[in-house]
Amino acid sequence: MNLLDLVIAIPAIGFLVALIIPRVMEKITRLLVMGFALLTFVVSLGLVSGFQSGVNGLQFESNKIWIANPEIHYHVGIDGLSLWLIILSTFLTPIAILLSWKYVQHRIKEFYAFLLLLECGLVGVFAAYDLFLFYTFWEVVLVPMYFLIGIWGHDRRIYATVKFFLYTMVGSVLMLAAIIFLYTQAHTFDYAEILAQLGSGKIALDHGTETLLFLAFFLAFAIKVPLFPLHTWLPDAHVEAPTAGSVMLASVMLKMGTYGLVRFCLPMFPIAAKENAPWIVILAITGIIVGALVALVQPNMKKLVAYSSVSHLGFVVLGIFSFTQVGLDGAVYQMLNHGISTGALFLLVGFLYERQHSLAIKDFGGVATVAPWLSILFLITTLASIGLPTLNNFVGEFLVLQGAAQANFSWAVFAAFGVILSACYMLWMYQRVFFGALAHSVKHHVTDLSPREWACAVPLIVMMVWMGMYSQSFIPAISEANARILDRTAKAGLIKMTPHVAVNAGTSNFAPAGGGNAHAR
Amino acid sequence: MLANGISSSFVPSNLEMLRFAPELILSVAGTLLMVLDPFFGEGKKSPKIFGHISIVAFLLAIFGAVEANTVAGPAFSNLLIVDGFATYFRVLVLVIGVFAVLSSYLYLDREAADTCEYHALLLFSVAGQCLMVSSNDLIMIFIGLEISSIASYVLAGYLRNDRRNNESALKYFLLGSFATGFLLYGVSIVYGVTGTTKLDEIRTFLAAPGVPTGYVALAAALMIVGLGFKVSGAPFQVWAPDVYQGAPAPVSAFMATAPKAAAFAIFLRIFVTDFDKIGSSWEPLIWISALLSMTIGNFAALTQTNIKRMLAYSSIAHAGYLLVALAARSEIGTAAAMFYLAAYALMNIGAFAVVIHICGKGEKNVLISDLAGLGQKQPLTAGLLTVFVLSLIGVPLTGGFFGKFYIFRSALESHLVWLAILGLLNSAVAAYYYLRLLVVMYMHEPGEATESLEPLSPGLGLALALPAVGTFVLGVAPGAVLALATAGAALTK
Amino acid sequence: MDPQVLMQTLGKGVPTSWYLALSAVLFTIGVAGFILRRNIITVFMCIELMLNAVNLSFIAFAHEHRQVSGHLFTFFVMVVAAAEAAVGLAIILTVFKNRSTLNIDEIDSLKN
Amino acid sequence: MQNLWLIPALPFIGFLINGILGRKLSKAVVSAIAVLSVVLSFGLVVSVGLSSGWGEHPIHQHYFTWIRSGGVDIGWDFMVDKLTMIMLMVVTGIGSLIHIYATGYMAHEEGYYRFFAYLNLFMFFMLNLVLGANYLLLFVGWEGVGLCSYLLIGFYFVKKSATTAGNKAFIVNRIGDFGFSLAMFLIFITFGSLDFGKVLSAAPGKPVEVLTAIALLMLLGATGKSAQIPLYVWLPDAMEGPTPVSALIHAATMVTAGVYMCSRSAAIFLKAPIAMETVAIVGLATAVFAATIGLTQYDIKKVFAYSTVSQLGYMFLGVGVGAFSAGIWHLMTHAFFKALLFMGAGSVIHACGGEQDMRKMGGLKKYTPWTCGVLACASLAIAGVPGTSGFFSKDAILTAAYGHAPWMFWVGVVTAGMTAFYVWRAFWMTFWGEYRGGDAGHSHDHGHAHTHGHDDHAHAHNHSHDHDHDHGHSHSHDDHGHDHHGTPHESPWSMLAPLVVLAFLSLAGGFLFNVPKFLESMFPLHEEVPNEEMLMGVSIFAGLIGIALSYFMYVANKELPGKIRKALGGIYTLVYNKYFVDEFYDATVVRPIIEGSTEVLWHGLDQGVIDGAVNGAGTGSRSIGGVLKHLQSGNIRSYATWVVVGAVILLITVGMNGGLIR
Amino acid sequence: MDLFFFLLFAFIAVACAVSVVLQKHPISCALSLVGTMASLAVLYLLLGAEFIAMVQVIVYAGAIMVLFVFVIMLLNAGEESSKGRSWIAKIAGLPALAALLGILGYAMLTFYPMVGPKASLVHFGDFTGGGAKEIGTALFTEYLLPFEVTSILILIAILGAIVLARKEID
Repeated sequence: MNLLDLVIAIPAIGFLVALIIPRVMEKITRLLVMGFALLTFVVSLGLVSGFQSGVNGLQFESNKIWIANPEIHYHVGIDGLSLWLIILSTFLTPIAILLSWKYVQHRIKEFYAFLLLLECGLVGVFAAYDLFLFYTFWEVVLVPMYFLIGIWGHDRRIYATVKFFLYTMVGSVLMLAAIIFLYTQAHTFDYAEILAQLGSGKIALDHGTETLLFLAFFLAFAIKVPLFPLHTWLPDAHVEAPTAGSVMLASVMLKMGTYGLVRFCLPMFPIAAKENAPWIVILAITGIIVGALVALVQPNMKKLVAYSSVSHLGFVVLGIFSFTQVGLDGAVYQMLNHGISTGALFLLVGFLYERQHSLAIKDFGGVATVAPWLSILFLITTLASIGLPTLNNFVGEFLVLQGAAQANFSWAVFAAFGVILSACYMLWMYQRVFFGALAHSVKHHVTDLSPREWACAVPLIVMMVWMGMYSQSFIPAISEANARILDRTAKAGLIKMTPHVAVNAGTSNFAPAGGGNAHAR
Repeated sequence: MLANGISSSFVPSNLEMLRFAPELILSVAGTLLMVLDPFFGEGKKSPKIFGHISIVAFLLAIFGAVEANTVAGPAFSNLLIVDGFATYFRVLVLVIGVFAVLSSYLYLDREAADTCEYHALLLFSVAGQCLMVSSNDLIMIFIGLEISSIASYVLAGYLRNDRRNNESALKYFLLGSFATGFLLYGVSIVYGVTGTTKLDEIRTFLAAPGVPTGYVALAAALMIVGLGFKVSGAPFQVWAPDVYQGAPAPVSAFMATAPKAAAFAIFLRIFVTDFDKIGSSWEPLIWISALLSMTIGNFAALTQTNIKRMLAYSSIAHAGYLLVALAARSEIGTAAAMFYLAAYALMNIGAFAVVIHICGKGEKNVLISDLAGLGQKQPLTAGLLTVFVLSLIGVPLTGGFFGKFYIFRSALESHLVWLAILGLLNSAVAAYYYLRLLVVMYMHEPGEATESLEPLSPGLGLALALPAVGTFVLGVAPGAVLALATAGAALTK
Repeated sequence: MDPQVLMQTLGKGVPTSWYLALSAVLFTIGVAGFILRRNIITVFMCIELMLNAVNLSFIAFAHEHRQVSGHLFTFFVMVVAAAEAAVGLAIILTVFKNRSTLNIDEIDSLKN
Repeated sequence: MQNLWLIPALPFIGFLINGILGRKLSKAVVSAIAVLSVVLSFGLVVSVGLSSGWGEHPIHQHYFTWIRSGGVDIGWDFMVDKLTMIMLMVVTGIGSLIHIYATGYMAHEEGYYRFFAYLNLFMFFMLNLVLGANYLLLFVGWEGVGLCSYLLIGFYFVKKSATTAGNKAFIVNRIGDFGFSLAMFLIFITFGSLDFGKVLSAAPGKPVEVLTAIALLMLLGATGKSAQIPLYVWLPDAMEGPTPVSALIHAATMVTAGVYMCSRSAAIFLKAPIAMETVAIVGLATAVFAATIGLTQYDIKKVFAYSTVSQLGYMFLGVGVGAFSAGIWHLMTHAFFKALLFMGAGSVIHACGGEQDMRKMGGLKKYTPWTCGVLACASLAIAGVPGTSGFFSKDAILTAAYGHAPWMFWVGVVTAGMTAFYVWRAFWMTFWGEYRGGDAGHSHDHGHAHTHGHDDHAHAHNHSHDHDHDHGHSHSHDDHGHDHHGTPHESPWSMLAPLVVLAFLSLAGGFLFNVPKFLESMFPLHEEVPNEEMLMGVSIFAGLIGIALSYFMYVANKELPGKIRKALGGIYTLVYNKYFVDEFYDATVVRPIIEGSTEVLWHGLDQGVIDGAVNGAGTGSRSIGGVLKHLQSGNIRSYATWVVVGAVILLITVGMNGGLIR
Repeated sequence: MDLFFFLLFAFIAVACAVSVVLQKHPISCALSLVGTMASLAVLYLLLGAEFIAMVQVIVYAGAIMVLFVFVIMLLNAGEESSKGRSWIAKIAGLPALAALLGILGYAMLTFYPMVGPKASLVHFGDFTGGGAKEIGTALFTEYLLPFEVTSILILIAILGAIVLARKEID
């Protein structure tokens, strides 16, 4: 049992323990669950320290037969792509637990049990190297989130949670079909093996089949991302979810989709991915702009942040389908960034909710007067979210846009509008909530941060600065993994990849708007 | 006649008796119950002793079935065949029998019904199913089917003063007999073409060249009517919702599982082996039937408010999934169907057990809304139901998921791509109404039904817990059952 | 088909197919009765008619194959029919006791 | 070796200390930390200057790799050359003075520590901007100063107008940054690097179209930051911030970043003549345009704000005509006199207890002689009176413009005249005549201030959608003057001392710092223009005319302005209301976006179409279910019929498939 | 001769069967059904199924139908009411029945060739394997199992009838 197995197992054990604990022992439940989450985090840090760069292939690999026939393996392992997403999951879970300390007052043990189950599933998704196992974790994640929203959510929680479940379900069953189909071709679920067979031509997919398979996977992931126009479950789910649910949903769960795109869609179906990239990019850009514009006019803070996620994740998809090293690195980095900054936004919005019991922007005003520190942390988070340099999102957005520009300059032009708009909606919200004359109810209800809340928020703020100022802690591992993925897409014969773009991309192939350069086909 | 040295003599050999052991044990036990009735039946209205005896009988029969499998082979002039396939299904229906008994204690007690006859009928019905699944002869199959069915007819109307029970029994009986007529006609045509009703001989006959396949196809069509009815596959599913809704809840649970499993066993045994030669003629029909069953079952279930009726529709949908496996016409498909039936049986029994738990005397609380707040009042019951619901939806780590996976895998292996896709999409639709159960249980405030709910009785508790464990085992470590199914599927040819 | 040849043949015996066709006709009439009649007992009798039709085909096939097994099937079908009759009529009795009607169309409280 | 990173790091440390602990520290400590950090930074700059021969020997330092991915390799690199040196001196020098000034000006403010924390943070980013050795670091500073600008404009966050102005500044700047970032992407695609060294040395070899595109996109960025047409609109509103902020950020340093960027990228611009022409025209247009507006404003800070916009236009004109060093020179001198103007205005406002409307001032020279004196120096400088710093730099630009295209010169001269006019108009209105403010009048109740003192035109039109709800546009923005007592009073020495220094620089700056000469190695001097003396004379004359005219109208003949106003009628209204540009943007951009997003995108597309489809699928499924369940009529005969129908279909199909029926 | 008997009893069988469907009163139906069964018994004889013909008369036409008549009498069932309707049975019923008859009839008529050397004909006395002895032998050797199992079936029938039809004990 290596470290990675432990990281998956500890939350699972914690889940069972939390289920067993008698209902009355609330405090012990909380502490115990927190202990499990922290332990998981600490153990997961071992993954970072033990991670070696320059290794081609999986690390912390663990491969055991789970079911003999059809041969399904418990095959987990990480590369640079998974590493940070796993850390993100283990990092945020303790925060989610801590932030619910007061928020959740009924059915406590179930709540925490579900959080741990969620963590287990998330880590599993990012670590699974067997398609069946991947799908298992993928679906397992759905269940705790369904309950988290449905039981501890707000008024329209049932509508939201059912919508969330069904939306995702529709996508995932198609993915399941594609997975099974691949199995019937490859006679294995092992991802590496399937890739090898695809690469060597042992599985020869004709063009239509590859496209269909790609679309099946893509749809599942696109719903999860969520890519415009499949996003309408997200605002509902976010608004209705309890804070911890929103945080986990926005920060990690959405990344399952983008992770899937990078991990599976690109390497397995490079030709289809490349061929379908143009319209996917158009959707991504539409999502960036529409998401931002809709966020602009939201009267509800959580909904605003939710729509901003639609916009932000459009960047990620754009980066992925730019098929450039820069864009892909940026996309993956942006996944982490979004996890941190949007997670923090939901966290802070949750703090406001706990005070005022409202999420409507109009119910606030002048919060900065009574809760300066809360305002400052919120401001930093806001700034991170709108991509201020030296904070994390900037790095990701810059790389994504740079990558997009390399692929097709007009993509970057349109996508960059999102950057303008993000400032509009975030700052406008910030102004209305924190600035202005002190509203009466705010004066009576809103107080500054408690130590517990500090403890929740500060790690996120620290990460924002760290990731914004020293991306080299993270990007090299990501780059390596992405390079391998791009290598596959390049080998698929359609894409000419030159990692050192345009250094020699001399003089004649420039067309400012839309014509693209050497990298756009 | 001389295979394995068994003569067609008047006196069956011990070996033959051993291969017939489960049916024998059940029949003896059933008779024993009736003999004992006068001794225990008086005084107490619904003594539990008969249930206990039944369980012992079922367990003995399971033991017998497993033992019989160690000496697998034909018996009674080749009318009976004990192989992995038969044993798998025998054990399955016997296990279902155990759960049916377990979930009946409370119900019968509550309704102050006679227990002796109930359990005797249950034993006989299962005996008939055991007979069906281990038959190697169409006429044996027919007799087994009738034993199973007639007992079920009676069970469906067991509470004879209950109007719903009456109607349920009448519908089941009339339509069942009607469909049996078709089945029988099919059998007769098969007999006409081949001159035999023994499955292996039919197989041999059909394998030869120059067979008038048209008539075989005709026979197959007629048998699909009969068997399709029994498995409640569209368009022969019409009876199922009414009957399941009207019958006593434990009987519904039983009917939705055991006879269905047995009928599917027959379906598989006959069609995948004997009629495989003319598979191209019936496969499209099964394809359509599968799709129709899934669609009708799932969509009609969307608007149901009665849990039993909803589960009935859901069972139609599940029959659709199973028909997908049949349409695959392969060993894998057979194994998939076998596995799925096991998973389906467990989750369905579990779900019905919860219905039995909450329905109250006279089944007055059978609406979905009656589950309101169960998650708060009885978290354990709710948790167990959650397991079943998740399995019915097809969430990984449950038997339902793995079964579904296996079925659609077989479909894709057989290039039924669109059927698989439509089926999977259907399962997403299904999620909607299953989720309603969870929504009501966990996200609504407790209602009248749950407020006054008594704690889980031991029998029902077992009938909930064991299937839940089973559902998990099938989802997490399906290897053993899968191996049995695969081995069983291999033996049918 | 040449009528003359047919007449010649008919002199030797009745074509088995005719027996079979008769069974088909009876079967269909049974089905028709099931669908069209409203009295439950009559409907049940129509089922018996269907079984009889099947029996006829069994016997005809047995004759063709010169086998006794077909007769045995018929025998078993009869036993089954008898058993069904007993149970079926008992069910009809209970229904009548509770609803005081034998009209099949009035037994439709379980629906949708 | 000098550690360049210390230069921005010192203010940053100041920011951290003040920002985190400031609330608990006394004002003295806070100001000590803030001022000291900047002054030390200034000292470091000087020492760096001394050791590097004032940029003669460029320094380039690499600290760590910031972003590396694919071909992108961005280091956290600082660089000092002559251009940087000038900027560093201006930023830290003026910055130090303004910090000192602010300790006095803000002495009675709530959130004192917050103000200085922001100010220090601004210094950090601004220094980063000028020190950065690649475009991305420049961009870091660029965005960072924008952030600080946002924070400081909205310093009085309780006031809606302030925070709105802050948002406006940030968002309009973002539009510019949009261009800048696209320029960066294009630069990277073209050059494979963002380092100044690599890019600029390779620029001459690249195709003109690309360079033009890059340059134009950069210009878009510059118009945002440096408040040029069409993105200048934020700067006048930015006067909502405390006056030291206006002086430091919105006059002396940040707004000149665009000029710096263009000059830095001279290698690219020089190869893109179309872009150069555009720069020149944008600059010139802005200069004229803003100057006309400046003629009519009554808010003293607004006047200087438009003046800033106008002067920035000058700088762009200089850059556009290729006189980069002249532009930079003007940048420097402008920093002196405009900072002085603002700080002087601040002093005036301070004196008048927060009043900003010049119509309620007047005759202040007897109350605030020092302020009057230093403002006179600044006004002379901006009017381009010979010998003052403004004269030299403006003249250099105009001469170069003449060399480029004579009409530009003439337009520039007219603008210069207008500039002289409105600055002196402000001067006369403030210091000459009688004091018009009520003795015990204006409390800081804004509503009160709102009710009097505006002439009919002031609110003939509601300004922007936000402003009209709470505050008028043109009065007390600083919640200032808690020590207010009836009559105006001179400011404390902490405020006056920096003014005096700047006054000196405004007057003598032209002699002291000959920027074109200094930068000759980077930007070759322009060839001589014929008739240079004549041109110089014309521009001097224009300035003097302006001053004289203003004296005539606002001192000698006070009825005249009113008459002219009436005579001009509509034109005056148009100009007074800043050509309704805000309203135009509001109607064509802001409202359509808000309403379109609400109605079309949110309610229409998102909730209507997409969610409608999703929910419709749900309802559809349920209605399908509703239909299907009615097949289940409960009637046994119907059921049997279904069975028969099914059987028939089966029989026919299977029969056909099986070969029974052919 | 064969032809005559066949046609005669086939006609009676069909006529009685049609009568079962058309008669309004259950008793008439039952009697018609007896008629069908009796004529089928004759046809069985023609087909060489002596034993079955006998059983048909005794068990089927005799015992089972008596049971029917008994129940009809017990319930005092009169002419069926015409309340209620089945929409689908009306619309789809007749076409479906026609199609069913068509396809089954066609299939059955063509099942064996009627003419030619391979013609399959029924001639009374061709096959005599349907006597009691043959049946008895088969029942107790090859078909022992179903024979024994039918006892369970009958047991269930009895049990079921008791469960459903007996009077309440209390």
